[in-house]
Amino acid sequence: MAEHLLDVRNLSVEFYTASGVVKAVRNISYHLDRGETLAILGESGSGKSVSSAAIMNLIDMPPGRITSGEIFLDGEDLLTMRPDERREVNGKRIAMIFQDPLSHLNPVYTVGWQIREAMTTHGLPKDAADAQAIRLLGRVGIPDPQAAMDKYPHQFSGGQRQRVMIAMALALRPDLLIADEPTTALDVTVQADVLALLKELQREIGMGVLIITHDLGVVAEIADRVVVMEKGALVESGTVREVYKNPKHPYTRRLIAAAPGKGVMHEGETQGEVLLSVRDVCKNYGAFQALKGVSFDLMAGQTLAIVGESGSGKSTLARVLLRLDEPDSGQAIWKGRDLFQLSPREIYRLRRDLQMVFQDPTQSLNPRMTVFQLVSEAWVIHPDILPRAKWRERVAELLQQVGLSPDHMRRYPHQFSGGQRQRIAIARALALEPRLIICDEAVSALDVSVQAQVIELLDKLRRQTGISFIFIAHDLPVVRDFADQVMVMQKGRIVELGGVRQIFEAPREPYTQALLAASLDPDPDVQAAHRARRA
Amino acid sequence: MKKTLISGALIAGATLFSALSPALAASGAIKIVLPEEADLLEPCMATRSNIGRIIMENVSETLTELDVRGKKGVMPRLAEKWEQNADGSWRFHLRQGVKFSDGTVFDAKDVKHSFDRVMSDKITCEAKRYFGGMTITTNVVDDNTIDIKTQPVQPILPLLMSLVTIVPESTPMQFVREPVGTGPYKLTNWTPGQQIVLETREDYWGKKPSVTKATYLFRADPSVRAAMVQTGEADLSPSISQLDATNPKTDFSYLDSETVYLRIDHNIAPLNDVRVRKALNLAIDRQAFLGTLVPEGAVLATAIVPPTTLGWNPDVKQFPHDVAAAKKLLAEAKAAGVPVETPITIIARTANFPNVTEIMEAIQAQLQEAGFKVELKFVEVAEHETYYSKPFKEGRGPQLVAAMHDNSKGDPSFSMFFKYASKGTQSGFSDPKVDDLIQRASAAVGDERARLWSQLIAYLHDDVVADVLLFHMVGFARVSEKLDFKPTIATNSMLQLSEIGIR
Amino acid sequence: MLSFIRKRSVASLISLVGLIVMVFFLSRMTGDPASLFLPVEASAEMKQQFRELHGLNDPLLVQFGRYVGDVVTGDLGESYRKARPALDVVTEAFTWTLWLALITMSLVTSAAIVVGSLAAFRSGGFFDRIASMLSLIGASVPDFWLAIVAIVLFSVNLAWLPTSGTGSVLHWILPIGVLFVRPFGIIVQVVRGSMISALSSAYVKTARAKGVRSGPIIFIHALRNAMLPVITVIGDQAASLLNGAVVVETIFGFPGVGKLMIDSILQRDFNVVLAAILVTALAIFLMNLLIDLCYALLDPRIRH
Amino acid sequence: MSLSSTETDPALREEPSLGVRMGRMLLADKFALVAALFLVVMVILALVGPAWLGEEAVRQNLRGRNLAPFDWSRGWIWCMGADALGRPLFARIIVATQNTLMVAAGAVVLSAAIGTFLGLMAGFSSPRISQIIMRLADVIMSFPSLLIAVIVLYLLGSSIVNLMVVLSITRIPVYLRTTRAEVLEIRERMFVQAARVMGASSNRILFRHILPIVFPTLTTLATLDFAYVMLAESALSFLGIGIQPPDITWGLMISQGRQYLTNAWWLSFWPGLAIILTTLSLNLLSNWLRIALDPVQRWRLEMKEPANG
Repeated sequence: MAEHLLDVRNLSVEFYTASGVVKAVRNISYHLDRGETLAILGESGSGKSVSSAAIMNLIDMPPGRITSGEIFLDGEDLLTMRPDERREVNGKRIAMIFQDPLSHLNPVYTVGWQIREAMTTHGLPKDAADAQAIRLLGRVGIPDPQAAMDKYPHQFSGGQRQRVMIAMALALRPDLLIADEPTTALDVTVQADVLALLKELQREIGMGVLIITHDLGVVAEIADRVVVMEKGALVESGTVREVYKNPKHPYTRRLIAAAPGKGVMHEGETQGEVLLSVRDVCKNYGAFQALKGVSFDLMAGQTLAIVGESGSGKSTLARVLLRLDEPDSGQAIWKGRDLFQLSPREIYRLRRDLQMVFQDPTQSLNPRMTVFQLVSEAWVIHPDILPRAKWRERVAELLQQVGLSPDHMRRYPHQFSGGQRQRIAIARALALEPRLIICDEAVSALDVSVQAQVIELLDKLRRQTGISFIFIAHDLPVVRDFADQVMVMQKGRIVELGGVRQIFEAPREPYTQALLAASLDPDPDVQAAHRARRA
Repeated sequence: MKKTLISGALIAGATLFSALSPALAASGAIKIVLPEEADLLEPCMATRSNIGRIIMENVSETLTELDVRGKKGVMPRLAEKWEQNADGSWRFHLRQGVKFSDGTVFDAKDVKHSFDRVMSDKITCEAKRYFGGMTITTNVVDDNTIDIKTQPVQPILPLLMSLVTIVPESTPMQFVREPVGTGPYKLTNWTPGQQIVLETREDYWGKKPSVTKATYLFRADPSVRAAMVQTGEADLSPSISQLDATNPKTDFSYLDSETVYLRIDHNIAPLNDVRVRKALNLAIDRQAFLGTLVPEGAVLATAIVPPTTLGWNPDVKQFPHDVAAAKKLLAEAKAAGVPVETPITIIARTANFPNVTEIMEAIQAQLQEAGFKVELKFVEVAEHETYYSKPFKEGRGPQLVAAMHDNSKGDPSFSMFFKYASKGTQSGFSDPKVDDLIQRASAAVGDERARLWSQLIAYLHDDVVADVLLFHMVGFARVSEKLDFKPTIATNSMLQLSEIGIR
Repeated sequence: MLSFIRKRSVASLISLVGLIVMVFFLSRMTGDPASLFLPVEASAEMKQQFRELHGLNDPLLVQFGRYVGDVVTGDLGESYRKARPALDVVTEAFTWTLWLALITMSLVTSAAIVVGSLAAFRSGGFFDRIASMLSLIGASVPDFWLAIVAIVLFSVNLAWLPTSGTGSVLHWILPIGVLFVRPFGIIVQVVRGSMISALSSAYVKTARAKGVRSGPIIFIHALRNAMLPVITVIGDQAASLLNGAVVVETIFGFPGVGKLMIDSILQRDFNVVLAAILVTALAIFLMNLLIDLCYALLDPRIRH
Repeated sequence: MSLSSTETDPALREEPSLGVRMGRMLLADKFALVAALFLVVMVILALVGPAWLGEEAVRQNLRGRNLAPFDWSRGWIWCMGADALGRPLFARIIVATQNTLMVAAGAVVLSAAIGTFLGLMAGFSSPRISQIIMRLADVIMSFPSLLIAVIVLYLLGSSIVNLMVVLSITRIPVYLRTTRAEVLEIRERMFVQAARVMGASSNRILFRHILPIVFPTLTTLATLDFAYVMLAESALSFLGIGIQPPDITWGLMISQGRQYLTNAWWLSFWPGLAIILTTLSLNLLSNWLRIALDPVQRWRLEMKEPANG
């Protein structure tokens, strides 16, 4: 049997947690060769990152424990190495990049220092390391690498930071690169660039790449082979095409089915009563212009999707409309009154009509309140909605409406999964019986399969109750099956506003087209075609 | 003691030339550790102990001096002799050939200036308090003679002159920090907070002392002071704790002229009743304190002045400890309608004297046993003063103020007026007979004076039952074995370096 | 940066003025310096004369007006008891305190950082347990108790060190040693806590992935990040030392500002109290400014 | 919602109630367990001590002063020896527990309450009010605690309550600054925004949403402060402006026994030990609490199998 670059055999890892021992990874095996890219696909809690942590010796013991298995790198078992030998492997032969480059770069040292350290740790002299670091920064596309050396991580944008991470990882031309969700936090256009860079560098160095992701699109874009993990077990493996076209395991099938952008699009009717009419809203933060004159109309019972990358002003717009921030100028007519002119007393009444669902339910639900308290707080604040005696009944009703069991009332948020938490947040918004709910990236933090469910729920609510939605997202495919109107924003301006079908099928503006092109399609063939077109 | 003295002299003598001549005793530098730093070295403040201990008779001298070691009474110092003139004024004949440390010659004008300074209203000299109620005129007869006239006539003026330090005429009418005097030492270094150094003067008029240089150090903690002498960091600590005084070779106890007593406020019932005051006295087991909370050598007090004072009355006997009698008196008073149930508050000052808390707690317990209702309250120095001195607060309850009074001057007049006269600032009562006796005794001389003071002391103790007198305290000094020094009743307020010998 | 310093200075000036006003009036409500300066037997006239001489008979507002007028011209008044300018008295004492605080805090900081970091690295381990326990005990021992035991042991019984006072380097060892204990205990705890979270942070994971050794991970990667909360606590501890280590100064006869302050408070030597508070408050303000600069130095995110 | 439905929910049974979990976590940490037991004993002694041994604690016996400890012939009450007035130290320590804990707890609670309230205000209200409060904190910080002690005790008289006031004033800035810093961070969190979107008033946000989050930090701080306050009280007694007899606290006992340190060490040793043990227990407990309340660290206490080391 030919020796693989990386060969993970029968690896099992346990963690001690509050509710006993969790088998994070159960008896998994996979291998990877030089020049090859293997993707580990899985949702949160699947254990997809655990094996890579074991390879890098990053598992804290305790609470973690490797109970069985071997990890061979070029035929040498990493798990039986002496600590100093093992340390020599890290950085030199295996390197790693992480999901969130901001927190993974040391905030108090310059990037130059950090890249240099990767080399001097393994014996390179300082000036040689410096020269190499500058070259690397240039190679990964950082403008003015010489000056960048003396900058700190927070002075770069998200995409640049990931490039810095890549430069640092590739400093010693490792044999194996592990990339743990390397593009998850990035804008779609940036994501495409970073993945392209990775591919390029892989060709250049000839290393094996192990990419860990939850995103089928990323797999389709970059990987040769894929292994699918669910709840610590490896459920399927094969080439990317094989797995996508012919998934064998039901979980894989579910995952592929849940990928957004395949349902029926709304027709995007523009008739009906205007619920909210926004005119020329501007908002500045100091010298930074977050909103530069935004105008649109929202019809009752419709869904308006606002799509834009970071810095587009989409979240600022939401905050301004909810009067969490004060606009500098402009109007928002709601029921014949300008929202921006309302007194505090009137705003209090407005809250009943205008609600919001936040991006991250983990953070938007007070961790010290039970579900009952969270949902019923609305009636504490607005006592005239519902008499206290009926609270329990109504909470149960709302929970059922969002697909939860009434039994969940006495639990705390941390006892739920991410998707369930977002349902609680929606139930809370519904408690006030609003006419408009603004969803700010309400599904971005959720797993793909859960995203689909939540969007489905929102759509159902709209149909049943006639609530209008403003749905904010950074990615176009997510809104495809849900929106009536789509508004694309960039740098505080509306780039394009139109019916959903028009935006997806006949985008007029180059930026909209670029956004669509940058979105990764889960189908490897489609994605290959995209790549070909780009090149 | 005498034997060691001689052998000490022998050893010292052997290293020099002759074993017999006392003039050739060893000389050298010593270090003295005191509890409290002098914040000023102002001669006219030298009656305050923390200042006087350093400069009194070392740097600044007085016209007369009280003999505290023998019984010679008032002795000459800068005045060679004195007599009372016909008009009641006093004439002092000054010593000649005396120079101040700044080189100027000492004469009668300096004495006059010193007096003017003390009495001036431009500075507040402490020595002024000894001349309260007197008008003083000084008259320079010639360079070496001065007449001092007081109104009314002051029979103990020569004694009072032991309290007035003489400064040169050039001294300004404000506090000075570098005292100039005629004494055997001059101030050579003062680093505030750290040390004060005195060194001998070449041109001193008197006998050359054996201590050539004295460095004063200041440590608030008594056990640190004791440790310093033990480790050789200091040679003398005039006050250490009784608990640390365990080495008979170095540690001496001495009657230190401090008298501890409970001042009774006679104005408030039930303390206005003599039976109650007697009962208070009878209820306290003074003897039990000796050797326990109060050092063995302390003396039970029958007067506010120590036994070495003029007119001290040996016939006055302290109250016995008799709980039954106390209870009986209380019952009588109660029967007569005296509100003996009213709680009485003992007010004491924290860290006033060693073991003050324990002693007061014990007294409280003893009084309670006799049937008194007693509360105990400890206050800091400023607050204590408001209870101790007039004007007293209106609407106060019955109070006993625990206080300590110091009189090492040999005459009761320094105590009696303040503590017992109707107008005395710390007096808790008003009695015409007491006022009369104080006035007459203050004006009397000789045996008559002693007789009148004796009479007053007996009357206060037995008839008025003015207060609860407790103890004449003893202090403990630790003296390095290389020094020849025995503390006296005056050591608290004055520490003459010339009295210290070196072995 | 300059505007930051200016802003802080204005804010501190406001605090300082508030402090002085409060101390001025409150302290004058607590008793009469005349009866403390003069013996109990002194007559009412003498006390009156003393108050007259020091302007204590005037209405409080007049006294305050005069004080403010003097302070503006740089005169902090004279000590009643010492007949010297209060500022001289205070600066003399404060120099000692400053050195004491400086040396003690440098030693405490370096020792606590090493011990706390090592304890955090193997948190729950043997060294951690021992270090935590000892630092906790250290932090709960009364300092006067420690001081006297130290004197008995090191000066009297072993005769290694002088009991007290100033003069040589040896004289500093016991006071510093005693002052060392409590801040050390506290700072070790903070370093440990801060380091535990720094060591579990993402960038430490990156460093481990780079193959960096434990030493640099602890003392280069984690420590600098962990220092921010530690510096705050160091500042608090240093401030309490600057306010005077009263107990230690009293026992060791160390001529610092703490002893001066308590003596002046008990003697109602108001000018010295005010001057001492002014000087220490200024020092604490400067130190806080220094700490803010340290923040900026340590953390570039604050700098920009 | 009925109780039975709770019991039928399997997920709920996995996650027991907070009390039970805390109990289990306490059992898992032997040090914290011992500390908690010690503190419970102390609290009980504080409650019953004065009634139980109040008389023995003040009965003087000048003939039996400074009796050495471990003299079993005279009865258990003399096991720690006697003080300078011949009173049994064991009884006095137990009787003093009440005052000591009352002063410490009172001062800590008072300063924590005031400091937290001001901190919430400073963190949440307008910059102007925030500035005023922060300047106030600065003033208190640079106000020498001894001067506060002298002023308060002179103006209000020396008593346990006033001592509590003195000690708490000096500690207010600690809570104030900590709370403010936390509030500034928490007020930006999503759930606070969510509450605002629902129309919650500032008071509701402050006391219902922010305060519970700050609370664990404050608890930790308060436990640590407990030791500080006990020692500060002792130092005040040492300087003669703290608690005064006939009231007793451990701090006063230490400072009274100080002069006997070389002849009768037990006078100040036992109360010193009481302070050290109480402090130690509180610290151990607060360390435990910090872990127990932190979801990231909690595994240390909830591991089913003990890890090595």
